[in-house]
Amino acid sequence: MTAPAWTAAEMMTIAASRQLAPDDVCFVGIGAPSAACNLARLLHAPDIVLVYESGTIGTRPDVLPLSIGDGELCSTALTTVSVPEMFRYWLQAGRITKGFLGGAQIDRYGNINTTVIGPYDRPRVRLPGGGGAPEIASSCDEVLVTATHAPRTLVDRVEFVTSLGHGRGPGDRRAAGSTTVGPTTLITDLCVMSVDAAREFVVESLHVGVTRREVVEATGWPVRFVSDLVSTPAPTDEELTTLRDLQARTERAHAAR
Amino acid sequence: MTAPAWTAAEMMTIAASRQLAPDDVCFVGIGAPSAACNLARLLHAPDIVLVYESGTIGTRPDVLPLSIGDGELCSTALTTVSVPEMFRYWLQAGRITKGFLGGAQIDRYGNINTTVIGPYDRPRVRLPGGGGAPEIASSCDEVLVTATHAPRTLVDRVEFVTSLGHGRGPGDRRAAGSTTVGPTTLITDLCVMSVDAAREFVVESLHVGVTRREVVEATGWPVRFVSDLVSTPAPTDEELTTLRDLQARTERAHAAR
Amino acid sequence: MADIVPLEEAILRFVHDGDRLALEGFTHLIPFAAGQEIIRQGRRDLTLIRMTPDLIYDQMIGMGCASKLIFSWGGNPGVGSLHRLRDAVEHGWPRPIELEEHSHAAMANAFDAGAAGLPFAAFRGYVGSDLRRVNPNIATVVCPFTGEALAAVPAIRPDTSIIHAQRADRDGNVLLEGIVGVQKQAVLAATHAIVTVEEIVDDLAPPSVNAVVLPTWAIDAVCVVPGGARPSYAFGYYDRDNVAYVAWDAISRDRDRFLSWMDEHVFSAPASDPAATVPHTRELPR
Amino acid sequence: MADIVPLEEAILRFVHDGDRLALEGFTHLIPFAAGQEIIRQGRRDLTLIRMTPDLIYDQMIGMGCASKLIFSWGGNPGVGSLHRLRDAVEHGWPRPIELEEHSHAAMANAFDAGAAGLPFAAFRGYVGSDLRRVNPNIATVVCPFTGEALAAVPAIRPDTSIIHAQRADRDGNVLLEGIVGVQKQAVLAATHAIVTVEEIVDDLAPPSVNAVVLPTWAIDAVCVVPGGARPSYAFGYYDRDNVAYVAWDAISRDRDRFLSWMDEHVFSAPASDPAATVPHTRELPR
Repeated sequence: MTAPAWTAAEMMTIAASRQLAPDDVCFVGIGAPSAACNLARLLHAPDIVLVYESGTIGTRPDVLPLSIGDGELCSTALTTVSVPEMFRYWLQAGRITKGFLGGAQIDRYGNINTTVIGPYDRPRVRLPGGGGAPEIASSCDEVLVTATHAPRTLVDRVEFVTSLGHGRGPGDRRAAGSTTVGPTTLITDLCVMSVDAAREFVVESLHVGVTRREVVEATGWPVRFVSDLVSTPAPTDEELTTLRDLQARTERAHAAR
Repeated sequence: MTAPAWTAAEMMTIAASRQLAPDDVCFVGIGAPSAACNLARLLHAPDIVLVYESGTIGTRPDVLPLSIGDGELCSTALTTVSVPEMFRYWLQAGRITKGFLGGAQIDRYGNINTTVIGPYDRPRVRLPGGGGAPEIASSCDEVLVTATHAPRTLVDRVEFVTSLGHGRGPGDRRAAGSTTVGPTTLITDLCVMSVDAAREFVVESLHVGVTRREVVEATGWPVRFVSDLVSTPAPTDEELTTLRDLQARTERAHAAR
Repeated sequence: MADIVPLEEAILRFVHDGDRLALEGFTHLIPFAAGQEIIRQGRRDLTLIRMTPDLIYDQMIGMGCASKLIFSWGGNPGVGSLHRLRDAVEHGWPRPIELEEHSHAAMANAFDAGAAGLPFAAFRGYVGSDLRRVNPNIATVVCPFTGEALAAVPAIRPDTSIIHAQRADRDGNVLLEGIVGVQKQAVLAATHAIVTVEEIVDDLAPPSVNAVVLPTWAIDAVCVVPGGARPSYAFGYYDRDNVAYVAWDAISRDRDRFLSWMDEHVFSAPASDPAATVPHTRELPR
Repeated sequence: MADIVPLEEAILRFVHDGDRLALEGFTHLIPFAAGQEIIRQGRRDLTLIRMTPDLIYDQMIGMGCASKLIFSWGGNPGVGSLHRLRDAVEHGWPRPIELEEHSHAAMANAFDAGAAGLPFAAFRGYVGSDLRRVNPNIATVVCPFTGEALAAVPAIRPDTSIIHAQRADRDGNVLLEGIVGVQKQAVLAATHAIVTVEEIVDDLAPPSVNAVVLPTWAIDAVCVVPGGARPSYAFGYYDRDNVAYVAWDAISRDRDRFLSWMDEHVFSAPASDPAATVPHTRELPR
């Protein structure tokens, strides 16, 4: 088939944006989540509340931030609070409906490693660390995960559980002391997966032009597919145009500085 | 002797103001402490930092507040913080050098009752309660106490310890878990008392025109006097004029509302 | 998202007999109009929570709305006693009231813990105080690192909190400034929150990006009640009516005089009449 | 009362070998100039504390100033790794560095506890995280009322905290606004505090009575360092230099290139030369 008129990264961002409802309160990370959240705001969820861990609440950036604490986030926010208040009054208190997480390693149960590859005391790769993730994973009503689909990222078992997903299956999350739902959806550049009864990510829709085999080869565990597997709806013109305009504005703004 | 050219209440306020140093950070209560602190600020301690429990820090009111949270306190403050921040970051953290307390009952050890007269469950008189006092008593470097001198106020033993002074003597305060000095000075309309080695208030100076006998009769415990008892210096013209101007401004301002 | 509704409707929807209720305001921005609407609606068996119960709680207690009070300082600021509170505690009139008594530090920490979704607050307090003896809700926790024993109190989690603020925008976002007490914490600690405001504006125009702003989605109802904090004050809008506070002392000392004052100033004044929300300044004897 | 002094003097007086040091700033208002002065003064064996160690800590670690890092996220925001930090952790160059690793929630609570004078902070966190396994400073406290087990971490109490702010008045009172991170907490948690500011003004003129203001008596030194937060930004003064952050990735990947960059941009630029405080925007390859 001919190449689609969009990139895999665009498809991932658009698929992620569709996961967001107009009344969501989102804890937004940098990168794909930030693009997806702001795309949703510019499309079907104009009143969605975007919260960044730097303390900005109800932010409406015209361009995407490069860092979690860009001035744009603050100047377009309803209000900006201290970081302790953000983590205590807003995240811990259970006011966030959806949190976005990514990571260097993600396993089938949505456990995420952003700490270290190799032994903790003698790491092969020292990653940036947990940041807000451990408590985003446990305090948000629901967690959405995004990742570029590759075997080294979607691994059979994370080497270090920075942020708890579903442990090793049903009951583990509750046993660890969590009362929230945890990861429900994994959005990649190949497909959308959702958590099934075994608390495992299974593929529910393939992006246009992606085959089952490509997904199997790019996944570090023996990935399963739902019986009623569907095709992810292609990006609409409006979705693509809005996303590209946002990214063009962003590039112009950051290059100017 | 002829009546002095000032009232006993004025003498008390002026004597209290003299206890304050230019570099003090004071936790100020309403009434006599507020007058004393602002008098000190207008006289010998222009840079004294006045903190009110309503959250105002570095306040410089032109007129005395009627309540602990008058707008005048806020509009003349360096900054105004929330009440939790006031009690956590400023009082509990040990940033206050001197706290002022008063009470319905005060005993020789500086223990203070502002809770109840009679049994707690069947009170004869229900007093307003502790408010900020229990932690002012334990967290300020030093506590100053003011009271109108009367046997029902300066009692042999408080019926309820709302705020700890020195317990029943040396060592009690430390045993209760306090690391601060506690009450050091009691300023009344008759005299100034200071805490001695037995942790008991003893009279160190009598206000002009006041006799030992008057103090003995107005004190609910067998009051002692230091051997080198002196006379409290009479109010200076500057002290009296400044205090009266402050109070006149205050009366005009409050009557106008 | 907060609904912008009349005060009567907000109270009907979010204040019920038996509720745990916090009307907060530390001298400033006290929600008098909302409290008087609760009195008019005849609510009963309320647990009233507030650091500084003052005249509005004196009125609610005197009218028999409350069966319990959680507080740290119950007086008429700068004046003296709350006589209706004292009558309830000392003589059970019009009904007995249970007290859960704390210090300001404890209440402030407990509201903070409630806002943070924590079950308790630890702080350095109640050192040598008899309040520990009479309040079973004062416990001890030990620091796992230093071994220091600290006081602990349960988080405050009201069913409904009510505050008064300077203004809201048309989406129901609320701004308050000046002496802000524990109002943000009270709102965030509660299951439901009502905010009465002086006015609705097109643009909240916070004076600082870090001003105290409560997002509409953290609030249930916003009610426009100009003067709704009188006789307390609203920084930037009107001053405290100190005369009314002084006058309350005589009004509240006598049961009959209290009742007839309430009849004249609260029951004959519907909340929808804006002037009725400022009875003190209109009618108080001077 | 804070002294208004040159940056060199403030660092000489309040930063010593072996100190526990927090240079805070959450993306915004990062005290770069102060960190570079510490490098120039050759401090060693520092315990560096910060939620988000970024380029300035990468520089300090790469120059061998630190023996320990207490942190929660160590990356180049929006770009990738901190290569000097990684080199120290993975290969012990120029010296090994001990890590005490937390989550943001833990660090934010620990700074808050430090500011409040408490020995520890309790929060709902580290649920199922392996960080508990590798960090002995993560403990458990049990709520005395509900029995819930919560995570606990020790309060952060730096010997000295350093922040950058928009302005100070002539008495040394400091105002910061915008994204304020944990800077207020870092200052109040520390034994000593240094604040570098963009400018000294006659009147602080806070935009709101509740703006973030630090009284002069809670600070030791104020230093005027215009551009002292570059390449991060100062809300209302200058924007973030995103190009410099991107460029740092290549500079910092290679030890020699890093050292020659430091030599040119930090060691040859005394802090008293205002232009020297903004080396990134002058010199970075684009």
